[in-house]
Amino acid sequence: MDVLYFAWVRERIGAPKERVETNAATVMDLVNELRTREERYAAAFADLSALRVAVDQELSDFDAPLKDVREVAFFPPMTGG
Amino acid sequence: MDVLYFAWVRERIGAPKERVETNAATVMDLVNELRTREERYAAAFADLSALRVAVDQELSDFDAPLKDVREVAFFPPMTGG
Amino acid sequence: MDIRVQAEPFDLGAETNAFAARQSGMGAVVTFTGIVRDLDNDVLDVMEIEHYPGMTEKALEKIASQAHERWDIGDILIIHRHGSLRPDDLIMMVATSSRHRADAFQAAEFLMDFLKSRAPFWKKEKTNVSTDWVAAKSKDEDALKRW
Amino acid sequence: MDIRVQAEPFDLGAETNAFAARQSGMGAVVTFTGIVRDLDNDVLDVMEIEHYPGMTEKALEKIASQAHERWDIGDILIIHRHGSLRPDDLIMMVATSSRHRADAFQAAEFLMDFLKSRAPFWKKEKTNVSTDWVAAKSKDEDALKRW
Repeated sequence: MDVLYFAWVRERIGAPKERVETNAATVMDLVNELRTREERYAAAFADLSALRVAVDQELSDFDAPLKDVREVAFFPPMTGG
Repeated sequence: MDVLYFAWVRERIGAPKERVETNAATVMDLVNELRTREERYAAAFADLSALRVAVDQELSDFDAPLKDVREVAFFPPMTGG
Repeated sequence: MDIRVQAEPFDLGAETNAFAARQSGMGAVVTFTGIVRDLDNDVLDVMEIEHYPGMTEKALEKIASQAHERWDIGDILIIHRHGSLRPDDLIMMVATSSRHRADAFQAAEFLMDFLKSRAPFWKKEKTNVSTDWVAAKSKDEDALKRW
Repeated sequence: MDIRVQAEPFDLGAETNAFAARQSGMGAVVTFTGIVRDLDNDVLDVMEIEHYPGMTEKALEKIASQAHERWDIGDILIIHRHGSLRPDDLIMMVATSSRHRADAFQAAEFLMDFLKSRAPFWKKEKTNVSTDWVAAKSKDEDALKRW
């Protein structure tokens, strides 16, 4: 699965995109898996209320299932316009 | 006093503007005075709910006083924009 | 505040660009443009717009001043044509600017609602079958109540 | 529906004229333009706009489709820039058309409210003293509740 990061999440993780091999059932499971990897992930995912998630390019929730998903993205609340 | 007419009021009266010598105390008095003059005035002023009035270029009411007024205008509800 | 009542056409794009360019510190620009549109059934030949020279400018200035008092806006532009217009001709435009978008939107809607029913313009439509003064709509009068 | 996400500047006036000219039977055109504005205290050097290629277009199309379902509108244009912008640069524009003005106004405000908080754009401001990501405002999130 491709995992993408935008804005300050990208800066904390230090990469815009990476390939992650995982059996995580939900976005939350994936977040918890990443958190245990390295300090930078723990830092980026410290406060989930400050994060939004998109699953296959659709805004989604942290309890969304990841079955057959190709792309998950994490980012702060959007500030367009 | 100058009396001005716009839109279909102008068409019914048959003139855009005329000089009226009057002692009418209010717009309503002026209207009643004009009504007695000729049939075209009576026709134009038949239904006052379909008319609006401006006194010295400010939207006003039919009971507005005419003391020191230089210009009164009669017209239908406006349709700008 | 820039208010123009004119017979001549205006260039919506050029006016919008010039308006946006002369704003300072404003993050939002809203424009509204009214266009002569064909009628539902008959074929519109000409729309004649009559106005009350002198009062028109005063009425528009008053409406614009009220908008300035009610919202935190930077600037207002109003252009309204009179005379003979044809389908697809631009009748008028308003532009507003503000720091935050809600003010520019609200002020533009307010300007349009009051301009529609309180500025001395009257439209007459000449079609293939008849010539009639456009009647004021009760919903335009009702629109004023929200402000 | 015309949706463009681009690094290049756009000509607000030319786009507005072209949009108005290609409407048929629409009496009302509303545009909104967002402009990079200077900050209240510090001096803004650059505004960087990041976005999520692929998702951005989908999100904007979804918002525009919802506007089409909710209001009687003719057409929608959305242009949004990404990359490095400077004060007074135009960030984005939306344009809407409708037969009656209320629909174009409502749809434009709806598009802006959702674009602001639901399309994947992020702004970073580089000033004379610091570089910070722009925080989302709670009032922008609150603005969605009215729709």
